[in-house]
Amino acid sequence: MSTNQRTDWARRQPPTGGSNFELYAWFFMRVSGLFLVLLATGHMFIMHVFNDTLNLDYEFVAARWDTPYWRTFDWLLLALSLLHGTNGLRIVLHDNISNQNLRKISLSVLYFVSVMFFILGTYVLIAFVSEV
Amino acid sequence: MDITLNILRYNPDSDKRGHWEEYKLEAEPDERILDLLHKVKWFDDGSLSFRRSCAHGVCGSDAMVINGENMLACQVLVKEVSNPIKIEPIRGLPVIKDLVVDMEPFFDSYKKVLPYLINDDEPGERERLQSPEDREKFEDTTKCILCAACTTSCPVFWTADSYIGPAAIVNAHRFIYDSRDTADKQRLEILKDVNGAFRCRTAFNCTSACPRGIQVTKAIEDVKRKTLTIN
Amino acid sequence: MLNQKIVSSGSVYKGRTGMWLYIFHRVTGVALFGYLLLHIISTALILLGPEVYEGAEAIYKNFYFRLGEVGLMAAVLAHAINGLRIITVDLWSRGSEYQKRLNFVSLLIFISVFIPTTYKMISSYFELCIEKSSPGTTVIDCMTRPLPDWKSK
Amino acid sequence: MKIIKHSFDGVIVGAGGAGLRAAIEAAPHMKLAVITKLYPTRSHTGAAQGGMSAALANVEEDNWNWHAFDTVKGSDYLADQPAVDILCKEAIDSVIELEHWGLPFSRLENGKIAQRRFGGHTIKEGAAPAFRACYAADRTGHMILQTLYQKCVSMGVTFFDEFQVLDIKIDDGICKGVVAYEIATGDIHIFEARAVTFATGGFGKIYKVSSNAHTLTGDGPGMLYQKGIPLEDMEFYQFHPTGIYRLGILLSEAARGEGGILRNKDGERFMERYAPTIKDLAPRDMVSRAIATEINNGNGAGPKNDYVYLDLTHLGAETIKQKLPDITDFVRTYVKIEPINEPIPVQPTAHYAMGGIPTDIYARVLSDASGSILPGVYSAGESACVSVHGANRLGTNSLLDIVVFGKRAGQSMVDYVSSTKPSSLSENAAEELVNKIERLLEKEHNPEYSVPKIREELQDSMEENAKIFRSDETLNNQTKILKNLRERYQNVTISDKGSVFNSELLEAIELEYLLDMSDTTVASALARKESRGAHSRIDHVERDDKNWLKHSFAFKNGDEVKLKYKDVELGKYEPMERKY
Ligand SMILES: Cc1cc2nc3c(=O)[nH]c(=O)nc-3n(C[C@H](O)[C@H](O)[C@H](O)COP(=O)(O)OP(=O)(O)OC[C@H]3O[C@@H](n4cnc5c(N)ncnc54)[C@H](O)[C@@H]3O)c2cc1C
Ligand code: HEM
Ligand code: SF4
Ligand code: F3S
Ligand code: FES
Repeated sequence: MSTNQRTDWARRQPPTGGSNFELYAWFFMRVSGLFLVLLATGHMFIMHVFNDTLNLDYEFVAARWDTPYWRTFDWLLLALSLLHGTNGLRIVLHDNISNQNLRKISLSVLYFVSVMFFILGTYVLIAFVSEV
Repeated sequence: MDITLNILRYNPDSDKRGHWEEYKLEAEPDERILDLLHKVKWFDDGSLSFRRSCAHGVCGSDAMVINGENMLACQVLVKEVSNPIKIEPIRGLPVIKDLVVDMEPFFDSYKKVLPYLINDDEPGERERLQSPEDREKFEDTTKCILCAACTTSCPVFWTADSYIGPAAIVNAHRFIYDSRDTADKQRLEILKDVNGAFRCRTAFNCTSACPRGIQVTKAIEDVKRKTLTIN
Repeated sequence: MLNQKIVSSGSVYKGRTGMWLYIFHRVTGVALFGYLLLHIISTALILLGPEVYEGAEAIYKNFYFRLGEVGLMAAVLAHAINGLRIITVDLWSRGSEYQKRLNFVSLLIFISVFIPTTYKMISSYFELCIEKSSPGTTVIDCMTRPLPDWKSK
Repeated sequence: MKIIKHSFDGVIVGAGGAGLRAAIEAAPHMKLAVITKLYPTRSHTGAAQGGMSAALANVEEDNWNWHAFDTVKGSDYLADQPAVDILCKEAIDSVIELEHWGLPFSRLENGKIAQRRFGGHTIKEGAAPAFRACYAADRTGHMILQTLYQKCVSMGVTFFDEFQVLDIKIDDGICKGVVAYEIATGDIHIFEARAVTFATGGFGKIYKVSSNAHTLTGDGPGMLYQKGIPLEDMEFYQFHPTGIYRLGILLSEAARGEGGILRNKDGERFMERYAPTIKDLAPRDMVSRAIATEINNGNGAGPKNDYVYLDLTHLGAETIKQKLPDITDFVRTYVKIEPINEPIPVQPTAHYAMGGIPTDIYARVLSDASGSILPGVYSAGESACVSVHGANRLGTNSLLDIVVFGKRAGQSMVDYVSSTKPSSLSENAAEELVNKIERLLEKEHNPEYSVPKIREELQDSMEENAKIFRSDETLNNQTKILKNLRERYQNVTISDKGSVFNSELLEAIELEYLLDMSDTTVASALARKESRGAHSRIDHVERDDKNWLKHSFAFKNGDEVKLKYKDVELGKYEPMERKY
């Protein structure tokens, strides 16, 4: 054990590099959470309660995506829940992986996966043309 | 009253791992847990190590996990806990021996938040004035005795020991809300860090653990909101 | 934390409700994220045409999956309501003072939303099953067998 | 066991109020280390509750001369008046300075520091109780300790936390440094330093029922005593009237300052009989004696008739919550009664050492009764005896003492260091201590000679024979007991042979200091054939100014105590009868 002699923390200058990222991330989680109450639970109710997923088929989706309104709804849901979830997982990884390298790798994987899924989801929403 | 004490022992000189040790002893219902530890140390096993000083909950030496919760051993009476009594060192800080943990990381976090009054104005011959209402705003957080019960009860701190921890935020709050201090921006700047106040997930363990009854989570939330309004 | 691991006792910290809710929120959050990814993939199959899409969807059409959907609903509702509770504690200056009451209120809201939705989801399953299956199909059959594919009939 | 050497100009032993205040003064001017066996914020200064006095006159007219008068009268005229003048005069700036450093005092409506009444403090030389004690609820000491530590943090003072100093090196009457034991590793550290301040606090653990922390074992005075430095006025030990029954946990005088009343088993406000003018706010020695007398006369409450009541029930829930939150919490935690509705069982508890390491007004340690100075060694706080408290300290004057004389100790260190050259210590400076420790570690453990056994007997017997009332008989008895304990201590053994956090080892070493403190206390008390302040002899009940207006100096002489005396420095106030 090293001795407890320390003088290094003596300082009065303001700390440097104050980025607002964590603040905004924190705030974003709250705001996106509020939107997701509408979007995610809304989506769940529409699909599982007002309709029944047993009736869910190609036609149903096609009919739904006929209006840009629902495509926007679903895209917002996609974007917000991906962002919200990704940031959530970022925190989880930060908390649980103390090895710096491992943390960097897992965070990169997370961000990559999220971006890919965002692209995929967005592409589906734009590119879908009903065959029926 | 017959008491069974189970203590998680660890001696770096001889043990590879921590292990439970059982002690049976006689105690009065209104004795403190600290008295029991003393009985063990003084009349049974002198090698048991733990910190203590004041014996009445004001110095902050003897935070430990008693029956699964952080408490000060000198502040809990035998009759208030169920028997057998299980005692472990506080979590998230490296154990030195038995119930003694390395407090340096804890104090380092404390020192990070500039825990002292900063005001470069000339104060004059007499005291700075402060109304009782302004004084009341930080009353709660002046009570902190740096016992680490809060920080080591925090589930975020267990998994992420880089988290600055509730105690440091409490002490930042003490100055941020002091009308005489002028450095709230600087402290909020520090607490905005990845390991700062926004790491708190409102688990409230800290509030239940604080032996001084400080509303720790409330203080942390105050700090978060203040950061939000300042930026 | 090498030292911690050596000494760790394996016993559980007796946190109060707040700690369990934190763990619960994390678990549901991560689970939902995982589900979200699966869901995006299965939905993306729609670009490959009705057959592929519905073929994939058909996997879902059994009672176990319905239970899974109820679980999903529970996770979304619980995460959402608990999320609202957290937001209240964070953004309302007196939120933390009312922590215990907020926990209780959240639980009440969860129960009062979750029970009727579950009822609707389960009963709707059996109604559809019995309606679409051959006469004589019992509730037990609906629970053990996959649903008939009434679309392509 | 590694031996590590450090080189500093100055070292402060102890990080309570006195040590930290000295550090703040000295740190900017030298290479300074503060060595403390506890984390600084764990020091017992943090337990102080009621307040610190200064004639700020924020509530009503006040004057530091009145404060000095009260202090001298409270001391039963044994205090050195020039020192008292310094204490009371510098009090005002000291409080303001603490406020500027951030101490969160309670406030008056107009924003000034709030002040409350306290035992023995009066205006106009006894006319009425004075509002003089500046306070922060009932955790004034906590706030002082925190504020001073915060100031040290901001200055970047170098601390050695959880290092216990166990030896001081004096060569040819000149200080060379100290030797310390690192508690976490068992390593020995040699600290070269020309200037050393001892601020190690009190030694209440010589008694069984005490308001003092387990760690208050008189290390500083003990260490110096063993090197031949005398200890001053050891017979004067203060017993605080209101400790929680059996536990000794303190219920501050502030409780009475705010209007609390002492009652015997019949509910009688007995202080009216003992101090008709200021009643429950009489100085501590008088109130403690009054309680002991009530108990001896069978007026105590409880099955054993051995306690009285502190009654706060008429103060109202709001006052209690605002002004006495902590002590009422102690009552709830440890006695399980609600002080808003029920009176609290209390008994006198060992509290404060008026005596200690003799110093002059510059905190310089005296090496004999004629006033010679031991160069480079300083002391302040409860471990020192200036003497500003004389035979009985007034409440709130100790928190004042630690900052006023702590600061002076720091200044003296600066003066000394700037006028001398660095000293050096050789590697074998640690030899003495290493031998001591190795002896303890090597000797096979014998439970008959265990530390707790000897210590318990010591505390029980001191409680029995050398507490509030003393006589030739009890003190002679105690002398014999101490002799026996000392002999047994020669064979003391410990069971823990480890190097990491071996607190048993340290308790064994501390026990020797406790024995030193007890020896000197009893010897000085036996010799002083009068009653004065906290020292009351049932066989010599009168104060005797003709023969005893003098300080006792106890020297170590083999295993015996040798006594010498030094005259009290008088001033404006002539000794007169002490009536309230
Ligand atoms: C319960 C209680 C209430 C009180 N209330 C009041 C009050 O209201 N007003 C008032 O004026 N006074 C009060 N007093 C008295 C006053 O608080 C103390 O006398 C004063 O705080 C002593 O301060 P100090 O700095 O001398 O010692 P302490 O604060 O006791 O500090 C001693 C320091 O020395 C260190 N130390 C000891 N031995 C060693 C060693 N061998 N090596 C290294 N370090 C060592 C310790 O770690 C500690 O840091 C009260 C006392 C008690 C017990
Ligand atoms: C339905 C409405 C939702 C609300 C109101 C909501 C709210 C919140 C809030 C407030 C947090 C922050 C928790 C904290 O800081 O303690 C959070 C975290 C999280 N959320 Fe959501 N959320 C919702 C939906 C979702 C969805 C759909 C997902 C999945 C993609 C998700 C995944 C997560 C994750 C992974 C976390 C991180 C958990 C943690 O840090 O412990 N949430 N949510
Ligand atoms: S906030 Fe409470 S629990 Fe945390 S360190 Fe301070 S006193 Fe201890
Ligand atoms: S326990 Fe931890 S998560 Fe926040 S509320 Fe307390 S700091
Ligand atoms: S011993 Fe001081 S807080 Fe427990």
